[in-house]
Amino acid sequence: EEARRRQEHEAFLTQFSFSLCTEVIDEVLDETIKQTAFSEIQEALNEKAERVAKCTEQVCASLVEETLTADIALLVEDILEAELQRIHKYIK
Amino acid sequence: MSKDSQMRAAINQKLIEMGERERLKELLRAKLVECGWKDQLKAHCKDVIREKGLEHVTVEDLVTEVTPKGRALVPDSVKKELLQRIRAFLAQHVTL
Amino acid sequence: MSKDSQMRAAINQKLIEMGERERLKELLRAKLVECGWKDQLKAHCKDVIREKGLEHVTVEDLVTEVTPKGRALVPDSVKKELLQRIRAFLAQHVTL
Repeated sequence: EEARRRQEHEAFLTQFSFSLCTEVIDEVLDETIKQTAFSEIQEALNEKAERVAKCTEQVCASLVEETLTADIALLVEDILEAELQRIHKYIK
Repeated sequence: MSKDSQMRAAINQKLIEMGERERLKELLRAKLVECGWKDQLKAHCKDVIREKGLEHVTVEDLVTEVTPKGRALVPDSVKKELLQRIRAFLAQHVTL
Repeated sequence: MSKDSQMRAAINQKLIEMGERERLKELLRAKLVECGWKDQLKAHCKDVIREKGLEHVTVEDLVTEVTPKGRALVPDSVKKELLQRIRAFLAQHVTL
């Protein structure tokens, strides 16, 4: 009887150990996968926001540069033209 | 309540009271980092986000997508170690 | 193409498609007149012509000479306003 009880007890512990092990693994994996998925999406969102901010600044800078280049060239041409006219008038 | 379920409840209670359940979880978390599982999971998450496009993925989608691989990637050695530790605890604290 | 250049291309594409790029340039030009940039630059051009002598100055020379000052004279507030406006436009019209 004692041997039988001992055997039953051992069998119970074996079965209990397996189920507890599976339970703990499931719990930890579920938690960790959820946390990792959340933080990876968050990280990707942050990276994207940073990229949008940086690229917007670069686009803005290139727009300013483009406008300045065109406008400075125009301004210079106008001024030189006006100065030449002035000189011609003066010579005449 | 059967004798087995009574026993189960009592052991579970003991595991919680003695903080062993939390320690087991901590041990597993540490092992998952140590064996590279967490890095693999992160890399897999990044792949899925890249493939689907960030704007098309919710946290729930990502969890559903990476869980099968996440489970499959846990090394048997880690599972075995956890089982060993559980068995040792039970052998020490659960008497006939 | 890097992620950054893809993003810049996407932003520019949207700005051009919706005519916002031209509107932004117009806004910048108006602001430059309003803040006295144009007058200051004109004066600077005249100074350079006076210093070098009209007969020694070409359009290219003068452009090269005055461009650094032209850039430096753009007030930060004008650049900031432009940037704000682009941000607002993107927030309202574009899912990047």
